[in-house]
Amino acid sequence: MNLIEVIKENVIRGHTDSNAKYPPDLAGKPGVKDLVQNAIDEMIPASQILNESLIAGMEIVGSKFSAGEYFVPDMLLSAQAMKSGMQIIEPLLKSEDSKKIGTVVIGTVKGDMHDIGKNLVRMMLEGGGFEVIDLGINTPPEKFIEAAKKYPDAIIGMSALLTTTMENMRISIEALRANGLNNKVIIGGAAASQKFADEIHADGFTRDAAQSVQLVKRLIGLAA
Amino acid sequence: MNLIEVIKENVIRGHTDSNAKYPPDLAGKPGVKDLVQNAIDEMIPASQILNESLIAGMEIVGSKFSAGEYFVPDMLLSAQAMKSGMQIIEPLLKSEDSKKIGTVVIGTVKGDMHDIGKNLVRMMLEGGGFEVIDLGINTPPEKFIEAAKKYPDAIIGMSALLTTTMENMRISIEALRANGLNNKVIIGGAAASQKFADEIHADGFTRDAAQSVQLVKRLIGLAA
Amino acid sequence: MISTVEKKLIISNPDELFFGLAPKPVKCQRGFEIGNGVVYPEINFTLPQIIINESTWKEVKSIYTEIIGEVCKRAIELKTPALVVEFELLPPMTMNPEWGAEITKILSENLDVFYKKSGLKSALRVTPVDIRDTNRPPLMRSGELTVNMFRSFELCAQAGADMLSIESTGGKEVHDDALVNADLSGIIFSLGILAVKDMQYLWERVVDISKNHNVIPAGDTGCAFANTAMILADKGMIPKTLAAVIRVATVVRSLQAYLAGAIGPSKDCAYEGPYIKAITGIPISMEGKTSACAHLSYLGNIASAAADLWSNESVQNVKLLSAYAPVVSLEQLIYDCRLMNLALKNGNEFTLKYRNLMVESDAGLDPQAYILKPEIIISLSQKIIQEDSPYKMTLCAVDETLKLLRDASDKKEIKLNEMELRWLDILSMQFDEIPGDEINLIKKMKNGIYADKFLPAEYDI
Amino acid sequence: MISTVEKKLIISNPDELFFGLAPKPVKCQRGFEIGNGVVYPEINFTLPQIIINESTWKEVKSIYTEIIGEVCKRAIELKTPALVVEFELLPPMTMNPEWGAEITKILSENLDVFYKKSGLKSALRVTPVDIRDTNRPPLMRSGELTVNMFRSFELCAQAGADMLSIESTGGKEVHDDALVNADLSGIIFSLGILAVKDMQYLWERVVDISKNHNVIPAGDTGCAFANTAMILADKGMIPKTLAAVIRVATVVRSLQAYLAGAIGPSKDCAYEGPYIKAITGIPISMEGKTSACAHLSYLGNIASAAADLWSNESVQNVKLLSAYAPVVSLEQLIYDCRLMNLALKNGNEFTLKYRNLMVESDAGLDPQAYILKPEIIISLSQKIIQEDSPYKMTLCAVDETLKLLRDASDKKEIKLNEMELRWLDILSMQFDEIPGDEINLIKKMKNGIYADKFLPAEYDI
Ligand code: B12
Ligand code: B12
Repeated sequence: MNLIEVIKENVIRGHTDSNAKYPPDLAGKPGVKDLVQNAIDEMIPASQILNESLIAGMEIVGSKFSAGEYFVPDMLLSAQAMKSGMQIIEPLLKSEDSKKIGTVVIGTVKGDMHDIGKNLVRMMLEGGGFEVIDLGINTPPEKFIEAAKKYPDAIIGMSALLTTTMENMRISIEALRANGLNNKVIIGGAAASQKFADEIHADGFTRDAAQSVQLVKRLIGLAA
Repeated sequence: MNLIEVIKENVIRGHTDSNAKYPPDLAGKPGVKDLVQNAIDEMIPASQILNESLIAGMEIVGSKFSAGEYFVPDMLLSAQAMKSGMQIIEPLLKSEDSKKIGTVVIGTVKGDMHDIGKNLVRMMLEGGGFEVIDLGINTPPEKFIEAAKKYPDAIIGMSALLTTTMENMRISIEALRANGLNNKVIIGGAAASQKFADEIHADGFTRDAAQSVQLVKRLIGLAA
Repeated sequence: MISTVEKKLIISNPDELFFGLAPKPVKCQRGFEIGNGVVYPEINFTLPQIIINESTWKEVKSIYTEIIGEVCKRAIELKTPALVVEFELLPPMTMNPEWGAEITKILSENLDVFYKKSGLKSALRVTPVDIRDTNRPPLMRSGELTVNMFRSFELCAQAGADMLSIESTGGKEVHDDALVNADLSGIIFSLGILAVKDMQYLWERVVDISKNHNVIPAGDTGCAFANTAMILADKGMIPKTLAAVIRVATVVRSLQAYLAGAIGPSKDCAYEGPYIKAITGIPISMEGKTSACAHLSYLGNIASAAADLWSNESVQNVKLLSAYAPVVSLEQLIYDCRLMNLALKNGNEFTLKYRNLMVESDAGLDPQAYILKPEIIISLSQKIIQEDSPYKMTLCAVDETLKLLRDASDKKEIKLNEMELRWLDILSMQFDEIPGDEINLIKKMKNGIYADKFLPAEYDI
Repeated sequence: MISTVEKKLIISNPDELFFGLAPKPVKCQRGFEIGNGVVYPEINFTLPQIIINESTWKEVKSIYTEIIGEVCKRAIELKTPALVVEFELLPPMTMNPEWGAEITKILSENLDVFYKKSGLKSALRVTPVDIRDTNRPPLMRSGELTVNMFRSFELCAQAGADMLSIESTGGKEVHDDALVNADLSGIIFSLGILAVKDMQYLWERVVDISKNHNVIPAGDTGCAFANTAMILADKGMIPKTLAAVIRVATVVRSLQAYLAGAIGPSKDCAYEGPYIKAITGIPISMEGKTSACAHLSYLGNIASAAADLWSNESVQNVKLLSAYAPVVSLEQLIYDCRLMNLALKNGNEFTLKYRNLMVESDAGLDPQAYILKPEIIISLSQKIIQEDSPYKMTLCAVDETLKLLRDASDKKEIKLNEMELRWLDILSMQFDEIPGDEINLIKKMKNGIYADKFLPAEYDI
């Protein structure tokens, strides 16, 4: 296995560096951080490391998760490992290479404090190469408006889990439109459904975090 | 007990005439038909018989049914007994006295064959003094339109029991309005609800037949 | 060819009438047998508020596709030993038989995929609507509606149905009125003559279609009669004793399907099922507390006492807090079945005790529950099958049930209020005047108050 | 005043841990006692899709009025021996305590009417929301939210609540992150230290309020921790073994309510309830298959094995084919209860066998079900209460559960897949590094990755 492959493997296994104890069988062995440094030392181009090791690794992690072969904590270990590599190559990458493929603003709507689902969506989108601005929980329409003004190209994601807060998605969308803001809006959360999305004129809905990446890519024209 | 009271009692007990076997304890005894004839012979005014015996009796029957003290077949027996009395006094009543207090057109909507509920509503309304035009089951919008044209003051009642036919109530109401017909519309049936009624701009809804009389009276301004 | 009924019950010991075991199990294509020691869930579902026409057809299909996918997923997660799915067509899907077949195909193909991919054993029951009842008086043997109803059976069988059922309505045009008038002569005419004749006509044909397409002719239900009565009785509109009498009377008309060659499992809403099981030995489907989504009931537990399939009757595809309603129902059914199946594994003695809990739970609280007690099922069935003609059997069913209920009330095994008792008297009086001979009742009815409700020629009378 | 736990279980024989009977029954105002030989339904309901504000408030009230009327009507029709109603406030109803009190009054008055008119025995549990969690890091002992939460208890108690409960969230601000990272040190810090301290603080006050208003301080639930874990595990997001470990760990924090003077019945969603029942003898509320409307579950039957109240957790007031969903749930609960209550009448031996069906139904299929086996509940509880501090008890709970699950997997009593086993290893490794001493973990956490998530002063640490 060449170094590129080894790094990718370590991303998949979620092994950050030689100090990391997980996964147990790799404890003590060099991890992503160490190996990326080696690769740089061996003059492998940073962009190649990024695409063929880090992103390629995370893609496999994502599909393992979707296939039920990984838990979220597995995915988080990999994301951490990836990040440790990113920190090394980032300064070396030309700015256009490192540019995110798009921006997503995400928040749980007013009155609603559930955020586990929303956080998973954020994580998945970040893993998929998006920059994600997280407005947190209990987000009033004004905050969505503010963010939409600041990121005019961003997709806006809203989450709601209560039957009594899902109307706040409608209200927030109406508020955006009333302010002349045309950002695409996607919604989710246990209370939402495609039917409800249609009803409140949201531009997209998905049942789970895994599908949200595809959805956002489709909305910005990156996927069919 | 005077004759007026005895007739009323016989309406309540559902005893038509001396040939009727029900209720068993009254078999062989004179019934409403016989007693009304006696009353006429005794020169009691027809309108008094109508109001104080027949209608008053049926009112009690209705409230017994609402209170769970009567079954539908009990009520039907009473209705029959009342009718037998009506047949005698009708020719004697001045036409304005016998005039119905209002007209209701009722039908189960297109695609739906459930009619037990609708029939009960009809029965209750008739008992309440309304003329009821029954369009039957599987009633297309055109039939409602036709009837609405014929009876411009009639309240129109629609019944639907299937989730897949309740939309036909909306469609029928829209068709009425599109034809410039402003008859008030009330709806019912297991699939309907007040919320749905509001949504499709129906003028009224009730959960059961007993309440439908009150509803219709309210809509024509006879009750609060 | 309609055979006549044996004079001996297949199950004649009340202690042998319990859930999960039927003397004549039914073998299904995708790897399992119904009535052979395990109770399986039978899941039903229907559309949410939507109109069915060309413009919504795509959405209708996608709803069914979604439901079947979710249902199978959860069935696998909960490791159900097998799953029966019922697809009850809605009227437009029978009037346009191609539509019903299209949905059948979607469901069947999905069941295939999950069987192959995940080993989920399953069977699909398809139930066209008896659309003959659309016009009154109905044409039962002619006309476009009849043609389309039979075509619907054909096309659904071709499209992947494993079992065919129907909630047939022959005689209902008289029964509806007779019911709200509590008129026993009309009820007996409807059930003992019209319904019987129509069942014989209809089921000979459904059995033929089933044979031609190698599917299971599963069975019918007295739903249009006895369940209508049950709902009305539960709402306090007619006497519960009357509803109980009608239930036992439907045994005879429903039995005709099995005499014509149907082999079960019977339809879930046929609460006369346990009688049929005792008489014929076929496995039955039942619904009770877990079908509260479809109708409230006083038979919640007793209904499961002899069930081989356990059903939720029907639920719209609406979203609850956890999941879509069909998934919720399925989960509940599976947990109910687990208890029954573990009881079966604990041996007969325990199973009986457990069954008796179900029986005791409800039997004393409602006459309709009372007539589902195993001893009563056996004793009434025994009497009914001694009679020679379906008409006589129906008379016997009514007579014996009336006596039984009076007896039970006297013995304080059930509590009947004054209204019920009054009607029990009236019904008995009515019964005494009903001709013992079929011909005479027919003659009377052809000229009586129901004369304009039904067409004698359509019943060949 | 928080008392310390006895070193002896109140129920120490697994065969004495079953449904309907608790050593310390709870007496209710409207004529019945919970835990005294009968299992009662606890019905829950919530609003359909609607926003709560001044303009919708009238409609909100009419929805609750309608629900309680329909529910009581059906409860009477089905002759339930008694009914417990839970009203879980929604956040705006706690933030505006008057609103929550207004609904409480509606419900309580209706229950009164039906008690007087029809003899329906009943009790009303009212559960304000732990709104302190609205801002992060949360203020647990100060600020407007805390004030309003306590006022909500006060006003609801005045308005007619019979019991007070809460799903309290102290420590959740750390737990949420620790959970998705499967980080046992964060989990133990959250449950064994933060949650415990907050429970002590909170429940001393709730007990005081209860005493002042003569209502029952009923209990709390580890919902915010263990049910969140359960849902995530059921969705395949975190290991089921982790969820099982967390469940047992919550026993210690939930126990604090009873040490502070709560007397039960515990909250339905507290699946740690059977542990609490064994340790304290108080009656418990549980939810299982009949709460599938609120969340799917792998604990459908086993959850009922020790239940004194049997709940549907929650359902929106949407219309199903039969009736509104709360009525449907109630009917199902009542039928479930009837079976349990008849089993109890059949004597201990049969009751045990029946309870064992419930246990066997699920215990082998999921680690979260496995830890609800009566023998395991008793043996783990026994070990936990030997420890001296809540922190040590929590460590013990985690340690013993990890060992137990490995053992169960080795003995093939549960089947853990490779992913689960891998995480079982990782969790054990993590556990070995957690300080045995509370002070050391606190020190570590004040400077660790969760340092910006919580405010030490709010927990007095
Ligand atoms: C965990 C939980 C909590 C935790 C929240 C922890 C947290 N930090 O989020 C706690 C215990 C604090 C809590 C509190 C409450 N809860 Co809560 N809670 C739940 C529970 C059990 C699970 C939710 C969850 O995390 N699911 C797992 C995640 C991964 O799934 P998800 O959120 O659906 O997200 C996925 C998708 O929906 C999608 N997605 C989500 N968001 C978005 C956004 C976009 C843009 C996209 C594309 C996709 C997407 O992707 C995600 C990943 O696949 C649910 C039950 C349930 N069945 O959902 C109840 C539930 C939602 N809660 C409920 C209630 C009532 C409450 C409380 C009011 C309880 C109380 N009386 O105290 C409070 C309200 C607090 C508030 N104001 O919001 C009810 C709601 C009833 C109703 N009327 O609607 C539920 C349904 C429980 C029930 N069955 O009764 N709750
Ligand atoms: C009896 C019945 C039948 C009988 C109908 C007999 C008849 N002549 O009406 C038969 C057996 C023929 C039948 C057939 C079918 N049925 Co059907 N039927 C029922 C049942 C069991 C009871 C209905 C009833 O009579 N209730 C008693 C009456 C008194 O109540 P009601 O109708 O609600 O009426 C009261 C009020 O609503 C109100 N009201 C009614 N109308 C109106 C109108 C106005 C203006 C007002 C103010 C008030 C009002 O007052 C009435 C008296 O208080 C229901 C179950 C249920 N839970 O409702 C299923 C039910 C409606 N049927 C159902 C189905 C699926 C069917 C079939 C498609 C079955 C099949 N596959 O063959 C066919 C469809 C036929 C058709 N095209 O319509 C489903 C509907 C599911 C869905 N998707 O919506 C139900 C819900 C059963 C179930 N749980 O699955 N059915």
